[in-house]
Amino acid sequence: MALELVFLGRLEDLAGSSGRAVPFAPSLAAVIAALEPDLSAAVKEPRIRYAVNGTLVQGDVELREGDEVAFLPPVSGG
Amino acid sequence: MALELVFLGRLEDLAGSSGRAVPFAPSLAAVIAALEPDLSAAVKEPRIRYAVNGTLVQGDVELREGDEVAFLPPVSGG
Amino acid sequence: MSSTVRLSTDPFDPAEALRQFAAGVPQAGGIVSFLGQVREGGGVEALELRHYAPLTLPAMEALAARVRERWSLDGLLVIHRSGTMQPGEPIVLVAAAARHRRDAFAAADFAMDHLKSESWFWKREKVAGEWRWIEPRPQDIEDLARWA
Amino acid sequence: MSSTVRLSTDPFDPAEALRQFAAGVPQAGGIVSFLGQVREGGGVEALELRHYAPLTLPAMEALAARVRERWSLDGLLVIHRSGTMQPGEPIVLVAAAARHRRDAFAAADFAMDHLKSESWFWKREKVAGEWRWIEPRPQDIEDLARWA
Repeated sequence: MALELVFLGRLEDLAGSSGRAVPFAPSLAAVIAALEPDLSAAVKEPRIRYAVNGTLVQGDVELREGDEVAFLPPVSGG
Repeated sequence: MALELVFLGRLEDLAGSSGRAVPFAPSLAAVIAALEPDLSAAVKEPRIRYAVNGTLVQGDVELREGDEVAFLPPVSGG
Repeated sequence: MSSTVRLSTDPFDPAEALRQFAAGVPQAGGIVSFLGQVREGGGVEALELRHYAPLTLPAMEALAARVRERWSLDGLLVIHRSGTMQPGEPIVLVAAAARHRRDAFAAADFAMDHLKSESWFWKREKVAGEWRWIEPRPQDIEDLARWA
Repeated sequence: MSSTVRLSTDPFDPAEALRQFAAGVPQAGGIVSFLGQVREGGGVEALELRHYAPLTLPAMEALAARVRERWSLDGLLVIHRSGTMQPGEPIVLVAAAARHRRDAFAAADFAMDHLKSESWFWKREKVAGEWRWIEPRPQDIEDLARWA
């Protein structure tokens, strides 16, 4: 295992599970590019936010072995 | 007993009790005039309201045998 | 629409009252409550509320009717103590249940402002062993003006 | 100042939580609470809230800190469920205790508006046996704009 991906909300349905391990990729953009096309397109929508190891990030960022990358659609409240 | 008077709030302290029976008087003004001077002055203050048999009244009103007259200072909430 | 208005001369349990109220409005998404209790500290040893039976409960019921008319509610609960209370004891509980959160907040807020300033209660406090009657607070009148 | 923020993956008892909260703020004159529960009716068979552990509780704690800073409170309680809930089950309980009634109302109202629109929860509902994810409501965004 090299990177751990986490899918929240409706992205979970699209990904088929709430999380998966993927081979290492050096950046967030590279991780997204390696996803299946429909999921890749969905996580690139402007309202999707990203977190690396539990911290929100803006734009592309570099990744390290073992990082957890979360894909966060708009929240829908309690 | 001819009339029943009820004193609320600080008027109770001034009257010495929360209620008293008094001889019949034909009007609210006559009842007030028959009270001891300091109590009479206190119930004539503009913020004091009156109720006869549980119904608020404005100004002077005629009374009947057995009526209950309540003297209501401004309320101070819960 | 569940509506309860109670003038209680005995202590009541606000948590239990809220539990029962919530159980009775399963269709409501939100319940806003206000609990007023006798403050500890500040030297107040006891608080007494007097009411005038022919006016107090009927006016509380009239207020509840106004609240139910003004907002779309699934339920309204008003319980007010009369009598002598110790610090920490509940004085008043208002709860409004509604489909929409804003309605529940506004209804409870309005009910409290009007209960505080317009209800037929007279309050006295015992401080250093002496009872003294409390006059109306200007703040209560200001609170009321918000709804005009 | 008593402050509790809890993310609960199990059902909780709001009446008992309020009782404990009230007992811990005897110096407060008033406690405003909001209880959100899963509505009965409307065809929703179950509701699920998912959270993302690294973000959800820290953000709830940050919100509680903002509320405590903005209003003068004696206590603040925030409990939010995560997981699957049945109709009638509590989702969220917010309670604010203050010396002044207005502070308690405003703090609870603000906390709810921000919990609803900004918290890291994703919601889905089960209707006619099918789960569907819920999108953010425009109303929640409007509610938030009141505090700008």
